[in-house]
Amino acid sequence: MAAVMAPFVGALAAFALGGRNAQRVAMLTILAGLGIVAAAAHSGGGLVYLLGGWAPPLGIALRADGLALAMMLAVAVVVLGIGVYACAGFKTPPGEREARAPFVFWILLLAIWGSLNLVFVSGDLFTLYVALELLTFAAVPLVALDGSAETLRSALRYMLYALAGSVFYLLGTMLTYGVYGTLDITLLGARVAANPVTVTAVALMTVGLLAKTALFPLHLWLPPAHAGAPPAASAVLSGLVIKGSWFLVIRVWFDVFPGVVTMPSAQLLAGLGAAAIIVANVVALRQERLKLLVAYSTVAQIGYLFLMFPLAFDAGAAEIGRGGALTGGLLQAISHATAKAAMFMAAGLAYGALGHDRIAALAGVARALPLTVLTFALAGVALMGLPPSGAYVAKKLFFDAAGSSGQWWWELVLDTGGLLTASYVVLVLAHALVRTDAPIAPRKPVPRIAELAALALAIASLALGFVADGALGLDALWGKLTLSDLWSAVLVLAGGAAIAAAFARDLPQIFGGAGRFAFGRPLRAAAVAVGGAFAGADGILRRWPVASLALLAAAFAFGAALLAG
Amino acid sequence: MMDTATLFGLCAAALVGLGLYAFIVNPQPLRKIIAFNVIGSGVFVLVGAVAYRGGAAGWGGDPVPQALLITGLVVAFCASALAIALLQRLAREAESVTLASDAPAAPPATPE
Amino acid sequence: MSEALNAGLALFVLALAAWMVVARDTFAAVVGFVAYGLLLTLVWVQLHGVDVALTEGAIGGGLTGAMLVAAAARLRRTEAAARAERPGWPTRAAAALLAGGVTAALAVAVLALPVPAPSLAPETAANMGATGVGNPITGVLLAFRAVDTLLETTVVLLALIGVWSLAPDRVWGGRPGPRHRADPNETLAYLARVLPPIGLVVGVYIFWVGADLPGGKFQGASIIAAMWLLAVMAGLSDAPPISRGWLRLALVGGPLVFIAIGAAGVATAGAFLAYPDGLAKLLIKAIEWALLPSLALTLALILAGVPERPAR
Amino acid sequence: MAEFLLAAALFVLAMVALGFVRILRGPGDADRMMAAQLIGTGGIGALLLIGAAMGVGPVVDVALTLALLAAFASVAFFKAVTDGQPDDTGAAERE
Repeated sequence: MAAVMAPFVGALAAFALGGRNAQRVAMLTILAGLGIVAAAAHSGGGLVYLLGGWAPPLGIALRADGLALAMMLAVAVVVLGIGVYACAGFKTPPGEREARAPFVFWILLLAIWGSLNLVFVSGDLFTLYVALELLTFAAVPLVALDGSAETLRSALRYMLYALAGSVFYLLGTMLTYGVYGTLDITLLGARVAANPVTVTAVALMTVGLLAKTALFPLHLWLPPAHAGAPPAASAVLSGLVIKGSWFLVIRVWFDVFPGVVTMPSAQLLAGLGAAAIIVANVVALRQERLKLLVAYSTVAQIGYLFLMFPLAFDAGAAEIGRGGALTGGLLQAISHATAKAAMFMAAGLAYGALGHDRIAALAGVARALPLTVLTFALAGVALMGLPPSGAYVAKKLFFDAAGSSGQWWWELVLDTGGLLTASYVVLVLAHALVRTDAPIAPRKPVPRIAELAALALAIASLALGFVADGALGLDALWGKLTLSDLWSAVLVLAGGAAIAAAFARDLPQIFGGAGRFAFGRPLRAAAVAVGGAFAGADGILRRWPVASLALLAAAFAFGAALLAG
Repeated sequence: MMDTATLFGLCAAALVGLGLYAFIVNPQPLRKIIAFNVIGSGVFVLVGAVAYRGGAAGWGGDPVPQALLITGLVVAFCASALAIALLQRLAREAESVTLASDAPAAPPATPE
Repeated sequence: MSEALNAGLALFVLALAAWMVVARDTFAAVVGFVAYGLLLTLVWVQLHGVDVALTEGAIGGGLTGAMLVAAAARLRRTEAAARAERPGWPTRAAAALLAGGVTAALAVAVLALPVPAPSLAPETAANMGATGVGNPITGVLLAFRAVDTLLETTVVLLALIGVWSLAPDRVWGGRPGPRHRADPNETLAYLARVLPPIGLVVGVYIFWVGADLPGGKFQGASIIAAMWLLAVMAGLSDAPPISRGWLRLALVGGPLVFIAIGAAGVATAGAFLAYPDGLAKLLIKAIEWALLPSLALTLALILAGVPERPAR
Repeated sequence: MAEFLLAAALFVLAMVALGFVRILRGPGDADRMMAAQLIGTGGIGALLLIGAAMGVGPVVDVALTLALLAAFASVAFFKAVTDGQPDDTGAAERE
């Protein structure tokens, strides 16, 4: 309970004290909150807390299971990293009592953190609805923090689409109450049965949450919103906020309606994830701006987070169950939270130093900002799922689950995704590593502490693999990495480079331009055509009417898939 | 004749549909905000019908969903307020306020 | 007779909703919304939710309606550009088809709801004694599901911060909304002198009876907020600069008292948000009293809008 | 008695529905706002009748709230139409 309330109390205190104190209060709260969460995680999971002493169904219970604790701990670490990073960027300027952006940022950072903790532990579907709304209301102003017309527009798009998502979720929740007379997750888990009303409720809740998570093709709001926000805010939005609604999908599928969700519906969910991985990765590769590239990479990574659903199906019981796949999904989420936050921070630092973030004009950055480029590279390695990152262990768990259930096609998707991720990371690094004749002078000094905070998060994402390996007793990393693992890592990088050479808009000199190899020319032309087609499809899907029609269509698709099981 | 809960339940279903239609096709964001409120009211009337069905213990309705409704109404008000404030600010900064598709977040990169 | 009334009401509500969808002019749709909120209030009374009717009248229809009216008048000039972007018939047909499908699915769900309906009313009734209050809604909101209410006050405050965050940097800390000029001979100024005292009494009354009869802090607070804004709009009063220390304290005071009483419950009653035996009604009242001014101020400032003028 | 009161409420509502036609037709904003106010007044009347028919006292409080906020909405309308011109205040805000 303290872990949930501490950020809110901090936010209220920061609001009351204002000015410079908001930042101080926020940093103190972050440190205290991290301590509380660490203590809770140390004491172990399985805690149940009855708020007000009232037991469900009348009262509300908080349940800190292993999933919740892992997520809370990860979020606390990322919040600390972002907090340290933001100390330089969101500082009240000397001579002013209070400035808008820092004041708003620190309060909202705490509010987002508190809401996420609540999403992780709450055991009541309606409380979860309120927590989700809190999350949205705190996230939207962060998108528009710089106040330009374009960011305001993306904030409004985000807000309205997210509101549609929450209405769907609420509708499903209330139908559930109408059938079962309770909103408590554990009680519902024991009572639910597949019938038309329940199926409607599950379809509505799922799709509503997917809209808030921005799973392809419901991602219209994410790229401009995440790319337009200030870097620290982007890190919060991409690394943390979308994990709230994603986690709720897990709660709904695994804990509330395990007996209702069906294999076809899980395949559908993962199918959307696969589409996200393929399309968004290619579109990311074609971006001209680094921050948009990273934002599209988020759209693709959200896809990974949904691959676990069919893999988690217990073939014998024909029911979704907790197991290796779920653990893998969780690891994937935590790995992405840390790596993506680090990547956005690195992109932000490069932007701050250069005054632009055009990928084609990144030459010389590696010499000017070596730590930042290193951060980007390490975060990229973590996103690709190369050892020893957390995502690598997650991938291993996915492969095990896919192998045992015979769903080989998801292995294929995972490998393709790794290659595509490698391609844009290689592309950016290739541009950044190009030597320039004159060293570039940063437009404004890059704060060392911010560089270190970003680097720390990137390293955390890599080190997560060791932590998970030890905690899960997998014993897949220490001394077990063979030459073939190294070989496959090299293959991934080389493959990525080849893909980058085929698809990218602007090729750095390292590739020697597209026209060097005569035999490559038709290949390159075909790749450019495919890339253009994907980008065009993405543009159409992100139009408002199309995206909202897709929302309804997805609801029907899930309804049908749930009935088909 | 239909009983009260079913009547208003069906009315709620129709309201959700009407609101969704407007939410999709109307380009003016303020109309989308109104549409959101219509969808929301549909959901709330549905909850009201559920509460009405659950009337027992001397009360005309189940107090738990009715209490949730009050919370829901306040949250919906806050959502509308934030969205309207965003929209008005956008109207000051830009000529067009529609959301049909987004322009790039920054001017496109200059050609080399 | 009641059936006929319900049927008439439902038809009327649907007709107004349809009007809001098809109306060409946004302002016309907004006016439709004001009337729509009023009809919904009647629906709530027919559904035996007088508490909900009060909330709908005060917040749903009243404050939201006023906000929409003001916004529609200001956004007039964007109308033509927006109308030009109306999607073509294939999109509209697809939207109609899918939205109709959702309605059909929900209608099936409504007809398939189980009989007898599950209800928490008996459990609520059995436990009301422990709360000391007579209105079951208040019991649910401040005892059984108190955390929802606590979060709700945070939601309102976050919405305010969100609105404030849209201020131009230059006027940060300034006063929200335009300054309204007072004209002592205007009807408006007269109205703004006569109505707020009455409104204040009604607001406090609605809040006061909330413990035992329909009513409560949110409904009372929105009436008070509306009355204060009336005085602001008539130029009799001005919104305070948002950087004032007392203002910030007043805004967070209610939620902080709520959290403090909740935290005290850990020591005295063994759980967060629990009340010791016999003190429940007193503590619930204390929380409500602390929340009323904070909520009234927050709602009023949300309505007052984005800071636009330097504090001077 | 209750039947009679409900019939009266239905009658008032039907009359108010005629005012609804006025909203549909316009032509001016003020006409529309007046029609909304008419629905407001009629709706409050219907509400009180229903409250009396069902013997629910607190309905009077609802009517009171509605009356107060209807006044508020019409003032908001008046101010928005008279001095809500965005370009007066907006011009000063542009950076």
